[in-house]
Amino acid sequence: MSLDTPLLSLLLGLAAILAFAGANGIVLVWVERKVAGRCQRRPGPLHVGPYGLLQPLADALKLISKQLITPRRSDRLLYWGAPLLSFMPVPICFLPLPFLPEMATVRLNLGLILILSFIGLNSISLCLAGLGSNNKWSLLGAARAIAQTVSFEIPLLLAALTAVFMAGSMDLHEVMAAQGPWPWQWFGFMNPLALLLFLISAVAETNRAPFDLPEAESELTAGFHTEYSGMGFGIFFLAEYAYILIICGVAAALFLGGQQGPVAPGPWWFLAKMYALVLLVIQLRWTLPRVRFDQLLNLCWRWMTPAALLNILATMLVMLALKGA
Amino acid sequence: MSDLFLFHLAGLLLLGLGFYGLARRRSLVGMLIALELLLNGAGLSVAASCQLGGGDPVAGQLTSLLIMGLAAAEATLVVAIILVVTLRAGDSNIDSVSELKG
Amino acid sequence: MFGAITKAYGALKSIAVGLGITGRAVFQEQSTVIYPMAEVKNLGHYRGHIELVGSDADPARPRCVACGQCMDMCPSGCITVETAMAPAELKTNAFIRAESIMGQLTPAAHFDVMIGEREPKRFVLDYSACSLCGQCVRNCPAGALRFSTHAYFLSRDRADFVLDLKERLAGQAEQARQAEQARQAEQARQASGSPQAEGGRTHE
Amino acid sequence: MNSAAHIVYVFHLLVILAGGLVATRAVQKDRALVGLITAMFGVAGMYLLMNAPYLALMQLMIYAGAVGVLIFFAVMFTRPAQGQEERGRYLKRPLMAVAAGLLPAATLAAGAFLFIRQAKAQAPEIPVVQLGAGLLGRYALAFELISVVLFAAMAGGVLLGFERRRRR
Repeated sequence: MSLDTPLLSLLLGLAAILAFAGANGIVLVWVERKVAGRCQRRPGPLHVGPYGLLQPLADALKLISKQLITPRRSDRLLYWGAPLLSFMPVPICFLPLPFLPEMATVRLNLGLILILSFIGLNSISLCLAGLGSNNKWSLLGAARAIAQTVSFEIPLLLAALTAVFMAGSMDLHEVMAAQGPWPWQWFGFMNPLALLLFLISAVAETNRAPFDLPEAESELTAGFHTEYSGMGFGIFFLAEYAYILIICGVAAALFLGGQQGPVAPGPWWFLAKMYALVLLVIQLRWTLPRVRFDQLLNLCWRWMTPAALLNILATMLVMLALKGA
Repeated sequence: MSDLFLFHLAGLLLLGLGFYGLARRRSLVGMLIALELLLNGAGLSVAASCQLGGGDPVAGQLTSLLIMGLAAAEATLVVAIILVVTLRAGDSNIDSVSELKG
Repeated sequence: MFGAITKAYGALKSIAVGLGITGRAVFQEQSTVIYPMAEVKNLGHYRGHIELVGSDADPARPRCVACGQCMDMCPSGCITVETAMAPAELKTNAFIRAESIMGQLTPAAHFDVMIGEREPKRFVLDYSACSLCGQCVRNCPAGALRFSTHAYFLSRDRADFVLDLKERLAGQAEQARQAEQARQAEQARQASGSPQAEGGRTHE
Repeated sequence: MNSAAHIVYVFHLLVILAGGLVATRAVQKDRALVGLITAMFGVAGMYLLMNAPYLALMQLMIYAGAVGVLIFFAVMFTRPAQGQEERGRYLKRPLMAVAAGLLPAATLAAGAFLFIRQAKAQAPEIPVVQLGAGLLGRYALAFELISVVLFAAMAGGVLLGFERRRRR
C-alpha cells in the first residue's frame, strides 16, 4: 500500500495534525507558565523534569485521571457536547495553514475563509457550555463570549480582507507568495494598521487576556467552564491553545510573509514567525490588566471597526493608484 | 431521479420541517428557529436550481447569499422584538402577547 | 480625528512600554528564592518564636528577672517560668529600663525587691500553642525577650516544639563564642599571610 | 453524482432530518437551537456536494456563526428561571401541524418530480472572482439593497433594544 492513496494520506495528515495540536498545547502550557514566571521575576514550573518541562504532562495526567462530574441540573447533552464541539473545528482549521511548501493534504483556494468560518464556531461551543451548565457564572461568561466574538469578528475579517486585497487571493499559499522575503516586502510592513487590527481582534477572538472576559476569574470564577472538571476542562484548554496557534499562523501568513525569508528554508520561517506571535500574545497576557466590558465593546465598535473600514478603503485607493501609474 | 431533484428534496424537507415547526411552536424563539430552517431550505433550492438546472450559477449562488443576508437581518430584528416582548409580557410566548393592552 | 489618532498613539505606546517592562523582567534575575533548594538570607525582619536575651555581662545568662509578667500576659498560656534566687553578686542592668516602663503601674518598692535577686530556673515555651502575638516581648519589664530568627524550624515530633529557652540561650552563647574564636583564628592566619587563606571565605 | 457522493448525500440528508426534527420538536429551546445548527451543517454539506464551497463556508459563517449565535442570545434572554421551556400548550391538533408541513412540501416535491426536465450531471465550480464580479457588476443593486436592509434591521434592532421596561 503506497502513501499516495488519498484516503490514507488524509488519515495520516489528520493524525499528524491532532498530534501536533496536542503536543503544541502541552508545550505552550509550559511556555506560558515559564513566561508568566519570568515576567513576574519568579522561576515558573521547575520540579517535574528538567526545567519543569514535564509539568504539563503531569497536569494532563491529573486531568485525565480526574472524575468527570456532571452537575445535577445541567443539560447532559449540551454540557458534554460543548467541549467536543470546541475542539472539533481545530483539525479542520489546521488543514489550510501553510506549514509546508506543498502540504499534500488539502490545498484550498478558500483557505482563509475556511479557517475564519470554523474559528467562529468556537463561540457556539462556549454558548453550549454556558447554557448547558445551568450556572449563572457560566451563562454570564457565555453571554460575554457571544458579544465579544460577534463584535470582534468584524475588524478581524476586515483586516484579513485587506491582506486578501493586496494579494488578490484567499489561498494562504498565494498570499504568502505575493510577499517578499524581506520585512519591508511583507504586508504587515506595508500596512501596519491592518496587522495591528488583526492582532488585537485575534486576541479578542481567542478570549485571551486582556480580553479574557468570558472567563474572568475575579468576577465569574471561571466563566463558561466553571462547572467543568477533568478532561472537560482540559479539552477547552487544549482548544484554546490550538486556536491561538491557528490565528497566529494566519497572521504570520497574511502579514509577515509566512514562509518567505532569506537563507533558511520556508517551513522554518513560518514556524518561527508563528511562534514569535504566540510568544507576543502570551507576554501580552502577563503585561496588561483585563479591560472592562464596556471598554471592550467601545474599543471594537468605536475604534477598530471604523479604523478597519478606513484602512480597507485607503488600501483600495492606493492599489488603484499604483495600478494606474 | 436526477441530482437536481435530490437537492430539491432536501430543500423541501427543510421547508416542511419549517412549516411544521412554525405551526407547532408557541414561543417566539421556537418560531424563529423554524423560520431559519425554512430559509435554509429556500437557499438550498435556489442554489441547486442554478447550479444543476438551466440558470446562471453566479446568480444562483448570489441569491443564496442574499437569502443568508436576509436571514441575518431578520434574525437581528426578531431577536430585538423577542427582547421587547419578554420585557413587556414576562415571557416570549405568543399567547401572552395576543391581547391588546392600552 | 487628530485627537483620536493621538489617543490611539498614546494607548499603543503604553502597551509597548508595558511589554518592555515585562520583557526586561524576563531577562532579569529572579527575585524569588526557591525555598528547599536555597536559603533565605534576609531574615532580619523574620519574627519567629521568642527567645531570651542574654545579659550584657554574661551572654549565657538571661536578663530575665523572672517577674512572671510574660506568663500572665500570654493569651495562650504557653510560657512557664520557674523562679530561682540569683547569686547575690549579680546585679542586672535592667533596673533603669524596668523602672521607666513599669514604675507607673507597679510600686517601685516592689521592684527593688525583685531586681537582682531573682532569675529563672527554667524558662519553657510551648511553641505549639504560641500564636506569636508578641505580648510577652512587648510587656517584658527587663527587655529580656525578643523574637528569634529561627526560620528553619521543622520537626515531626510535637514534643520538639516545647523549648527550654534558657538552655537555648546557653547554646547560642556557646556558639557565638566558638564563632568568635574561629574568626579570630582566621584573622590571625590571614595576618601571618599563610597561603591557605587565599581561597578562604571572609564573610562576617 | 457517483455512488460515493450519493452516500454522502444520504448522510447529509439524515443530518438535516435529525437536526430539523430536534429543532422543531425539542422541549428545551437551547436543544432546539443545537438542532437548527446541526441542520445548517447538513445544508453546508449539501452546498459542498453541489460544488459550491464558497456558499458552504458562508453558510457556516453567517448561519452557524452569526445567526445561530444571535438566536443563542434570544434563548438566554427568554430563559425561564427553571423547568420546562414550553409550557405544554401545543397546538390542539398536532395533525394540523404535520399537515402544515407536509402539504406544501409534498405538493412542491411532486411538482419538482414532474416538471424537472433537464438537469446537469456535474455542477460547475464558480471561482470566487466571478462571484465578486457578479456582486459588483450585474447584481450590484441587489447587493446594495441587502446592505440597506441589513443596516435598517440593525438600526431597528438597536432602537427596539433600547426601549426600557414600561413603568407601571
